[in-house]
Amino acid sequence: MNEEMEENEEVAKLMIVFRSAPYGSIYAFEGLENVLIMAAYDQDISVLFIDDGVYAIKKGMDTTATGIKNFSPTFKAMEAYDIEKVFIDRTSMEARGLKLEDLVVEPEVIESDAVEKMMEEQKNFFMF
Amino acid sequence: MNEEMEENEEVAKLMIVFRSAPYGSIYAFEGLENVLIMAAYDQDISVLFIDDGVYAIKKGMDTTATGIKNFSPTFKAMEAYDIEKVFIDRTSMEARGLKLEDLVVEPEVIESDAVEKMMEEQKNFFMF
Amino acid sequence: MKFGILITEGPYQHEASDSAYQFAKAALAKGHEILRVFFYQDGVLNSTKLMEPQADDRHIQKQWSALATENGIEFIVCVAAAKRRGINDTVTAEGFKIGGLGMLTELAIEADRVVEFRA
Amino acid sequence: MKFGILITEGPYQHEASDSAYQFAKAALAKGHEILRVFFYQDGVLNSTKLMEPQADDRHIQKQWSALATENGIEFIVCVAAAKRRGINDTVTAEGFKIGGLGMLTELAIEADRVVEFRA
Amino acid sequence: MLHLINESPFESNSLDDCLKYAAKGSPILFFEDAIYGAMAGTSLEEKIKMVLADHDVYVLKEDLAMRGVDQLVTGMKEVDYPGFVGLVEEHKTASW
Amino acid sequence: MLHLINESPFESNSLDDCLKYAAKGSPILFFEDAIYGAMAGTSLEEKIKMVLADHDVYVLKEDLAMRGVDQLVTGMKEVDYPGFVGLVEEHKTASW
Repeated sequence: MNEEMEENEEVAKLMIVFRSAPYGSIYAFEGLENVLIMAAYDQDISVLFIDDGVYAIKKGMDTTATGIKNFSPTFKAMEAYDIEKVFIDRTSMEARGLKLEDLVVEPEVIESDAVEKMMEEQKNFFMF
Repeated sequence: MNEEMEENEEVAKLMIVFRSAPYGSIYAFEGLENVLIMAAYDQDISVLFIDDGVYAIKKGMDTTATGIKNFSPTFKAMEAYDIEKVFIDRTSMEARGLKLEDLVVEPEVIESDAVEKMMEEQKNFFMF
Repeated sequence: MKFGILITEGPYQHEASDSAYQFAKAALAKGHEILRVFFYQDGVLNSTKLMEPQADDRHIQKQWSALATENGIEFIVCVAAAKRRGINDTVTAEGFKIGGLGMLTELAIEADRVVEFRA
Repeated sequence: MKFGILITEGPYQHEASDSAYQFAKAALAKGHEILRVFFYQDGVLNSTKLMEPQADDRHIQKQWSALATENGIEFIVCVAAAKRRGINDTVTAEGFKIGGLGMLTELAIEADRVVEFRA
Repeated sequence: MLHLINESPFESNSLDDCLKYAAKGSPILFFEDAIYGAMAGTSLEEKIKMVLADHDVYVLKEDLAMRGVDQLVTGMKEVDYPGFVGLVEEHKTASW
Repeated sequence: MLHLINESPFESNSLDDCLKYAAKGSPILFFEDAIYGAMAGTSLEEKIKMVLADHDVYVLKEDLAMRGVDQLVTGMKEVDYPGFVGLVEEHKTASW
């Protein structure tokens, strides 16, 4: 399917939406794995944090007491993978007591009424 | 452990609390399996429906279109298994638009402030 | 249209897999093409041939396997998610192939719609 | 005190199994007895020896197996829940035994406290 | 955009989350445990009527039948799985 | 009775459900994703303060550290896993 893709398609707009808190469920972690894989395909990738997904990029996580893998540093790798379109929903962030300086990455803040529009612009997107 | 039990223990008060809607997750179904197994142990069993668990005993379920097993008739077997202490939380039932005649069994209606007391009286209880 | 399906929950515990199966059947019946069903996170657990549900219940793995083989649909089980959960090619049933997560990206590039079934 | 533990969710997908493990270790360290850990619903998936997580992550099955064997704790995997999910004695790891759901009732009768870890 | 809601609105906030972002006129489909939100006579009925003022709200017949729900909030539209597929043909889809 | 809450109060109603039944004075433990309910400066802070007026509310240290949450609503009590075990020694336990 990969070869067919290269012949037939323009660069596709794809997005991963994080909406789950980390650790309580695996959605945020496997969403991040998905982002990093997607980055290898030279498409137009966006990443968006909404609802409890904003907690996935909070600074200061320390998982040593439980042995669970701390994946928050991996979000910083997005830049090295040339993923530059990183957004956060303002109302989700503010309701959850977070400011931009609390985050391990520097997303662009968007308003909630821009979220659906951003989803509509994609060829496809996934919510984790 | 069974033999030890018979020597050392009085009849134990045990309870299953249903608090999940049926089908969306398996909690209600596996809770019911647990009730029927418990009934074989000649203990003092109670069953309580609260929150979305009240939907587990709604009449009129028809699962033929999906092939998922319809387990609501099995609740009626509780009587045959001599499980007579069956309760439902009034506020949960009313908020969810149900009346006693909508249910496949005939639970006794209790008030919400009796729920914790009923839990405290048990040797152990499980929430499904 | 070209459809893709993503499933992130396992069989029986949640309705996600049942809903995805019914959706897939209805899409095929309407003449759509399903490019790929991608099993991710606990979704990988749908693929095990060791599954033995009660006789009066649906057999989720067999339903899926029949759908794949009768319609020639590609079912991909994410390798990393699978390994973490004890799924490998000694237990995957007919119609399921273990593959990389990149195949989900490829699906998102190729399909007109990818519908996600989750908890 | 005599403790029992009930786990109704699988490894990795939810934190329930991790929390139960940490709780069990702390209870043992305080001198409590754990009569039995009962794996029900998706909890049965904790028992598979086919589990191969990434090298830098915890290995949930091995953590549990070590806890069982080092402390002589009985781990019961519910047979009906297991069969439905593709778990049988060809895949269960050291320390896990497949058993009937009645063993959960027996645990509720015997234990001073049964703590449930769920989604 | 079609918004898919599959959790009970009595226990989960995913409908509220979705409504924060959904544009007026965007359709919403209730299926799985979300169909309890479509039921008439519950404490959520007034809230669902407000949702119906801004959105077409569909409910999946097969999941209604499975749960024995037959009385719906006025204005809810029933669809079966082929209808669900039809909605996805028309709209990109967000799974909350 | 000790009430265990493990879901985020932003996404789940399990805390509200529990509060309908919990007697005044019954302790509540927030762990796993519920620890976000213990965080200072969120939109839920006033609600949590009302809960604290009627209940001792504990929050699990290991889950706080894992999530990088350090500023807590005033009045929350931190416990580690041995403290969690201690609470279970004292109380029967309900897992919401």
